[in-house]
Amino acid sequence: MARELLKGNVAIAEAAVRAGCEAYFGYPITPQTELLEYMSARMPELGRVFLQAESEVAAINMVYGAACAGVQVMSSSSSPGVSLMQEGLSYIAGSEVPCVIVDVMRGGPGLGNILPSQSDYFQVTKSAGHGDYHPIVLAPSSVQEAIDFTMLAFELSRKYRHIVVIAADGQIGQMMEPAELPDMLPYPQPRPDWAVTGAKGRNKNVVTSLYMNADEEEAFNIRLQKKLEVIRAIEQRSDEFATDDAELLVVGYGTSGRIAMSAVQKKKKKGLKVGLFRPKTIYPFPEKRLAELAEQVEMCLVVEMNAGQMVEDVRLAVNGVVPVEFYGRMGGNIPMPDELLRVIERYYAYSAVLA
Amino acid sequence: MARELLKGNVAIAEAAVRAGCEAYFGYPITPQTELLEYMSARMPELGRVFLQAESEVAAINMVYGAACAGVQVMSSSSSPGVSLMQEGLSYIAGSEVPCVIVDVMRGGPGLGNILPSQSDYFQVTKSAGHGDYHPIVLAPSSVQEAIDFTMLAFELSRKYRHIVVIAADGQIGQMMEPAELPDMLPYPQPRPDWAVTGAKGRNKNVVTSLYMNADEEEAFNIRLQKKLEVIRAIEQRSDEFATDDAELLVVGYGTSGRIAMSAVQKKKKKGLKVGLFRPKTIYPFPEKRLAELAEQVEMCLVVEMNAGQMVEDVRLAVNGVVPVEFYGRMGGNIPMPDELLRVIERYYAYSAVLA
Amino acid sequence: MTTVTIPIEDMQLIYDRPEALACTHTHYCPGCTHSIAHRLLAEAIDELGLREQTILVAPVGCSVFAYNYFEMDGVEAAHGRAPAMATGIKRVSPHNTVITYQGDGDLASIGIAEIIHAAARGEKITTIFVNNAIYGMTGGQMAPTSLPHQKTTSSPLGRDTDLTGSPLKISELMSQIDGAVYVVRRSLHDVKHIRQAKKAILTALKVQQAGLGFGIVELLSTCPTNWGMTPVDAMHWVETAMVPFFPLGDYKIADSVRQLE
Amino acid sequence: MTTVTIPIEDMQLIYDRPEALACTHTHYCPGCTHSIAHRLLAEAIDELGLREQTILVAPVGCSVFAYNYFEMDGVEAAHGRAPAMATGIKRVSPHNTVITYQGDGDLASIGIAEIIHAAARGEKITTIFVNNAIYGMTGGQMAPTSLPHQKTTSSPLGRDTDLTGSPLKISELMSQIDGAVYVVRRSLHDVKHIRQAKKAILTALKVQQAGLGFGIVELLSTCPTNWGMTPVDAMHWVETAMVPFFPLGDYKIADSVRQLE
Amino acid sequence: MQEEFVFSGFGGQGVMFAGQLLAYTAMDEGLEVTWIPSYGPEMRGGTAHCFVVISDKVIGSPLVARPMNGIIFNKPSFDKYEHDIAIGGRLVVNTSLVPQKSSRNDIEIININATDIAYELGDAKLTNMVLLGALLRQHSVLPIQALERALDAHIPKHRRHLLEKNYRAIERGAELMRA
Amino acid sequence: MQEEFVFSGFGGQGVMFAGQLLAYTAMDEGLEVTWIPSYGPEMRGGTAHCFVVISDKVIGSPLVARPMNGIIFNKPSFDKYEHDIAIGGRLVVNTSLVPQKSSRNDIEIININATDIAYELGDAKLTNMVLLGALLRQHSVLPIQALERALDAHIPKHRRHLLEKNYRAIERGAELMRA
Amino acid sequence: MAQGTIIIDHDRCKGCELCTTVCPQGVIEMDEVALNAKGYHPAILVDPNHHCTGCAICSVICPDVCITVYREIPQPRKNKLEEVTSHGA
Amino acid sequence: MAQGTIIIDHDRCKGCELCTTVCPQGVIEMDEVALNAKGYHPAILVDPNHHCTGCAICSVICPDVCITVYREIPQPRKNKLEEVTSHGA
Ligand SMILES: Cc1ncc(C[n+]2csc(CCOP(=O)(O)OP(=O)(O)O)c2C)c(N)n1
Ligand SMILES: Cc1ncc(C[n+]2csc(CCOP(=O)(O)OP(=O)(O)O)c2C)c(N)n1
Ligand code: SF4
Ligand code: SF4
Ligand code: SF4
Ligand code: SF4
Ligand code: SF4
Ligand code: SF4
Ligand SMILES: [Mg+2]
Ligand SMILES: [Mg+2]
Repeated sequence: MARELLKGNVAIAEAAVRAGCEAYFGYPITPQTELLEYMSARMPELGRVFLQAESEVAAINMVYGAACAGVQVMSSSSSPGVSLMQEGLSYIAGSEVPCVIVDVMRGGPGLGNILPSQSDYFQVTKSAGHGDYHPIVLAPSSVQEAIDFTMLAFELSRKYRHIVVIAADGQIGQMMEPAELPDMLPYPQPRPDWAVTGAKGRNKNVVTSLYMNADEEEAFNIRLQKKLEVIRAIEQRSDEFATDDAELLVVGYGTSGRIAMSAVQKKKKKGLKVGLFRPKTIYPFPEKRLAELAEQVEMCLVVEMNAGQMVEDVRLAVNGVVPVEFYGRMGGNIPMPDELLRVIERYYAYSAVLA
Repeated sequence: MARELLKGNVAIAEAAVRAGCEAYFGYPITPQTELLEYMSARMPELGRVFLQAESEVAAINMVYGAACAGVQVMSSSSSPGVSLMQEGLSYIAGSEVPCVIVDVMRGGPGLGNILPSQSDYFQVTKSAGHGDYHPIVLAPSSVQEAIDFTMLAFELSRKYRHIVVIAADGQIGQMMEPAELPDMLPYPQPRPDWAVTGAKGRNKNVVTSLYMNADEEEAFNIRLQKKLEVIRAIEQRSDEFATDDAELLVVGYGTSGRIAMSAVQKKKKKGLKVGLFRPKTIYPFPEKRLAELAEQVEMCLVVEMNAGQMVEDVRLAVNGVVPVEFYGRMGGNIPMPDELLRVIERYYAYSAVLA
Repeated sequence: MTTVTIPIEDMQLIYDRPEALACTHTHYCPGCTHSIAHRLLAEAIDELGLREQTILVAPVGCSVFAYNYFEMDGVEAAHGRAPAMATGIKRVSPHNTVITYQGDGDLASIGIAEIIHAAARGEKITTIFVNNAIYGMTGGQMAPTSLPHQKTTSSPLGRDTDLTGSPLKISELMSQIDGAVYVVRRSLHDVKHIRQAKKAILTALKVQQAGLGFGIVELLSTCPTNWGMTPVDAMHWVETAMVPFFPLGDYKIADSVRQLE
Repeated sequence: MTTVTIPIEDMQLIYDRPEALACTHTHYCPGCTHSIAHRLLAEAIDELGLREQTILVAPVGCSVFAYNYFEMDGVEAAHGRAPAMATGIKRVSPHNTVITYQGDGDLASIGIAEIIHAAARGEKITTIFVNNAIYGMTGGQMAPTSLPHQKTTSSPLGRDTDLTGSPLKISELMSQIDGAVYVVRRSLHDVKHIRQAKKAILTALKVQQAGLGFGIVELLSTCPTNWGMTPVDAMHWVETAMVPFFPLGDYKIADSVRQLE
Repeated sequence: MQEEFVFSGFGGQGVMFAGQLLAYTAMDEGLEVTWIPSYGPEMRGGTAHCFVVISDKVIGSPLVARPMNGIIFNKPSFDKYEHDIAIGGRLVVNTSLVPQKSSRNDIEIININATDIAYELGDAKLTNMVLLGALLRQHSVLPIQALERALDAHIPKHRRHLLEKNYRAIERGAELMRA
Repeated sequence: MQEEFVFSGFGGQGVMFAGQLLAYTAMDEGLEVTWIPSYGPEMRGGTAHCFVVISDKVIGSPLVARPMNGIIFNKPSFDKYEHDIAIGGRLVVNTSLVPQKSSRNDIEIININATDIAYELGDAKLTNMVLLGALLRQHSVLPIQALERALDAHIPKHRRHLLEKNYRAIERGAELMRA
Repeated sequence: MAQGTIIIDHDRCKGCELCTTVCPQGVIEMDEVALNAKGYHPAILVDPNHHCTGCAICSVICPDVCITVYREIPQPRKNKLEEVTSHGA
Repeated sequence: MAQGTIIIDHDRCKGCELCTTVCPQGVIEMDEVALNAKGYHPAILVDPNHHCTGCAICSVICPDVCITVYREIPQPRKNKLEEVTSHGA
């Protein structure tokens, strides 16, 4: 396959199509809109379902319905829209039906602005609505990863009957980069046997998140937690660079991880012992590998486009073994490589004192 | 004032009235409904505003409007309804207007059931919608505390122009206990000068969460974070029992904290060195005091009515100094004191090994 | 139970529970017409032979367990969102019959956006709308359909129309929407009206089978428990208080539907 | 700029910007009739002397910055929720004049529940509804009010009414709601219609002043940018394509309002 | 001192009020008390339960897995709670609506045909008072006079005219125990 | 090697497409490249900017605080970006719409009355191609032939008939530099 | 009049009394004494003189689908019966 | 006809051309050459023969409120003027 110059939003959309997405429901919101627009042309062309919902609340409940019917389904939005999806997401999790949600995060809180941000980290990794669960959350840092993670998202959502969120940010959504798209997967997949398709020749299927009885609800929750344990055990993914001799370990994901990478590369060239740890799954957070690395380094420096959210997961993983420092930009501002160079230098000096 | 036998939901409602709540907007949902019903009779009686909204989405946006107009305003709901409020809450935080929200948490995820739970801990303490902020969150463990925290909630919300959430659970909402109500505070309070009241004889006031420019949005966010820093510095509240010589420190809040307390008391009597730490504010989490205690004890045991949410804040506060273990019940099940006694014994044995 | 001259074996079975209705006992209160609406729906589904292709979308409300009471596939929607969920199902499974069953709090209050837009899109689904002028499940709060001066647990002095407006009339509203092709209001307060309701449900399902557009059958219904009445008085209240306010009738029968009938 | 025989100082000022309109430049595209709607609203507010008591609720849509363009107190609502926010304000400040200004995506799509319920409650607020048959701000996606076959960035082959239904007609819908006492549709496509629109806005504000109930003025409007037309062609398109579909007129004028006029 | 009570019966039998009245009595006597309904899946018309805990210290949990006392209004409640009562505890059984006898011999069983007596007194709704009378007669955790004072103080206004009848029901319950 | 470019002008001047064309050219030449719009507060009709980064290695940040190259279509863009260009970088200025001269002497200034030339060529929309021609003539980061190949490969179908005109505009821009 | 009868599922009956108000023959009454397992006084057929016509009206109104209706098999007039059935079912 | 004139705020004008299509006297044109700071060709009054009547129609349609309208102070016929004003404003 040849490399094409693709916009992140479009790349995710086309990757979803190739992964076998049968239905898309969404509502326009910047900086995600091209994804919906692309789907509005592409899905009908292939005889698949595209529908612009009246709101994000409706969109997520349409997704819920289609997921109950057993198809691969997707929606996309940006921060305020994702807030509106919280109840629906919780129902989907509570019913254990699979779906893929793309959050192209923007500046907040409130209406905020349409610029890149990572301030939905808590919202998507910690709960996504009420109740005890976590979606699987993938954080791409390039258009190519956006494509790869979209393919992976559908696979994981099917495998675990679980929500997979692709947490991108405005920059990933809006930028164009050369990338390669995979081949179209076999389509359509057969409907799973738990799906509601009409009780023809079998007992009826019911998909619900309602367990009036505490013991039943608890049993369900225990099952859900066990599933999350499995996910934590085998789905942690991360990337790293120059971690072997690193004294200062920079930790970043998505756009901030990518920019941190280029700053770290530059510093590394200059002989500084800095390394980069880039979570690709932010739930499950790649705590195992980070805990190992924490034993080797003197300090962690977390870089985010928010006020400090993943830093909590880093601290939990590091568990006090080394200090964890934070550098963040907010409001749509993206840390520039030069700026990060200075920040890294500063903390490197620090970590040297600790070494 | 004499002690009255009061239901938690009703006690919160009457306390809000006495704190000077001028307007209530809400939508029925079990196990919170008595609060709304009480307000539907009480507020009009006093010439104040009660309105049943068409949904929780509408309710929170009515709250938002009334808050912009500068009055003390409140809503209440339970988990799924609070999920629907996430976008509105984020707007309120992004506009820095004060309000009080009561979440009488129930079993989830999804529709779940109407039994007590603490599974909104993440949802209310970590973000409450997109964007970088945390509401102030108070977790009462008795009807009396529900009253006291309601009074405090209005005070803090005014002081910081911030959202204050009272995170109760179905048990606090539904139980009756003797409690004392405070006197009625002076009413109404004058409208603050930032409020929209008509631009008569002054420049116009605008309340918005929109900052299209990244630098302005970042400046706003920095201000917001500074405010949260102040809140973290001076508003951490907790209660403790027998912590002076404790080897095993049990940590619980709200109903689980209360039940833990009675288990700890029993064990203490039997000579076990167990203590209890009960956060009253769950945001800001009382990390300072807990960090101190962590230096004294051998182990922490966190008890929650969820799959383990506050335990992350405990781990962050303890920062690896001692092991942090977790015991949780889910789905509307409440840990029984006897059950906790056994759990405490087990972990006590453990912690003795560590000592 | 009774002595008959003709032994039962020699008699003809005139009425027995419909196949589409599950044998479980329901949690509905005595005399609650939710149960009647369930039965009518089951009968209509049986008569059209749709049981094995139907997917029922249950609402949040007293009928939250509806999926337990039918021998059909079912899902549980979030409060008010049944039409959106049904849309998701119908779009990916156009050959299934998709039905939402919703109360007045669910449909007329929190879910008004979803029902209007499902109708506006001409979504090929059927909605059974059980209007009992109150929030049954949560203990009797005011609904948008509560009558003026009706006492509820959230309008303890009676609904004050100055503060909360007049009841929302859903059939009237839906009839304004192009995509809604079958909009009728019926009542469950007596045998005659129950039979009419049944016929309307049959038609509504046929409309879906023919793919003509969105259909909704509003059923005036009782909530003896929260109205604080006996079931018999509740039936009477529907007739004397609700029907005058919510006139029964055909609010919209598109030409395509007429041809069907 | 021009040579006049009579010096300007000796002339009478016939038209100048209204006081309620802020002097800032707007971000609206050339020829966008949002700007006209703003001006009319400002003029009406000036004429009724309401500037110092009005609170404007701006929507999410191209008019998101509306509060910057008026010399009045203002707030920024979440997308579609302006009527709920306005309700919150009006209930605690009944003596203020509260106005929501909303686009068709905002009001007819995501916010349909809030506008219907504000109307149903007879909320004493005024809504200026700018219907340009498209989502302007997000770059031209289909709105519930987009015309059949209209090409938008989310209906690239033209709106397919089989899949997405026919346009939602808001004035028609609102007229069915008891609490809405003044429901009219006007257009901004030429001078005559602009003047009629202005009159309607004046009446709507008077309705609020008199506390009669909910009032809404729908304004057919242009989005030259996303329609891909010149402003002049866009005006023409309103006249020739939109007006036939969204007939102008008075959809509801309650008796109380007639007495007012 | 801590005593736990579970009240259980059909909705409409006055189960909740019986529990609340006991709670009021305890409060008025200066004790700590909690009352909590068990608002389970059942709708109206189903079964109603509530728990009351009385103590002279701060109460840890208003819910108890194994309460000391059960006040059982009907058969389903009997089935549900018979085996939950703590060893050494007691079960007050409304034999009017509970056909079977308890098989437990590690608790005290107090049988009383409360609904029949209530009918005799002219109102089936008095069942709850008969049961309370019987309970407090057999188990003097609170004086019956205190119960009656609490009734006087906390009976809803629109029920005030039934006060005398209620007293009589309480006394009948107590008397039958004496007998 | 890494080169950054900011393109800035009014909406409708072809600013975005100019950047994309450069990006396509780089990709087709086997380089790494990123293109990102600066989708700021401005609505349509306001100002349009985009950033292009070309590199022979993986690109860290598609946004750059101080780009090496600025392609400036109008006055507001000149005001906005004149001082952002990195020392030693260059500024291509459309003098048709930028009255003033740059005061910077630490960068190369390439003045060209691109809109006038575009008008001469019969279409003001060719401004972007004139500017690109001038840029690549002065700064041979990519061959002009590659740009023309990319144009051929990636011009939207409905614009294909304008291909020749576009070539001419690119060449005119380049020629004027030669002169 | 044809002769019919009904069987009421006593355990399912919730004692709502609706059937008693609609039976044209007045042959359904509430059992004032017995309580079923749900705690309700169930409806009972009290039809010593075989007045029940099997008209099925009671089953149309019974919310809890407790009533099964039977009717004698008509010898000659089959049509009329079918008409009734199709209304009543 | 009264004599009038208008002042167009060129910096505010977005060149939408709407005013040019409505002026009954045809005295507004677009400046084909000049661009204002916003990048638009603004409208200009081209009225050498003083045809502008100050009817204010242009100001009714101008979205950007760029047009201020003046009219000679009428000596005798004040009423008529007021009528026009109240329409036009
Ligand atoms: C988001 C959300 N809000 C509120 C509730 C609580 N709730 C459950 S049912 C119900 C109202 C039901 O009333 P209606 O739809 O009229 O049904 P009925 O019970 O009368 O049949 C409400 C408000 C909920 N479950 N979810
Ligand atoms: C919850 C949410 N969803 C989506 C958006 C994105 N959004 C902003 S404006 C808009 C549509 C505006 O269209 P309309 O209301 O018709 O106003 P116009 O721009 O046409 O005047 C949308 C979808 C948002 N800001 N918030
Ligand atoms: S509460 Fe009302 S609606 Fe619900 S089951 Fe009982 S009677 Fe029916
Ligand atoms: S995009 Fe459309 S609606 Fe928005 S300002 Fe431009 S022309 Fe007006
Ligand atoms: S079948 Fe007819 S006659 Fe027989 S009991 Fe029922 S209603 Fe009465
Ligand atoms: S109608 Fe049915 S439930 Fe009601 S009393 Fe008769 S048999 Fe029982
Ligand atoms: S005032 Fe009237 S005549 Fe004068 S320029 Fe304007 S429209 Fe033309
Ligand atoms: S109508 Fe106004 S903005 Fe448009 S061209 Fe004329 S003066 Fe300029
Ligand atoms: Mg209802
Ligand atoms: Mg629009």
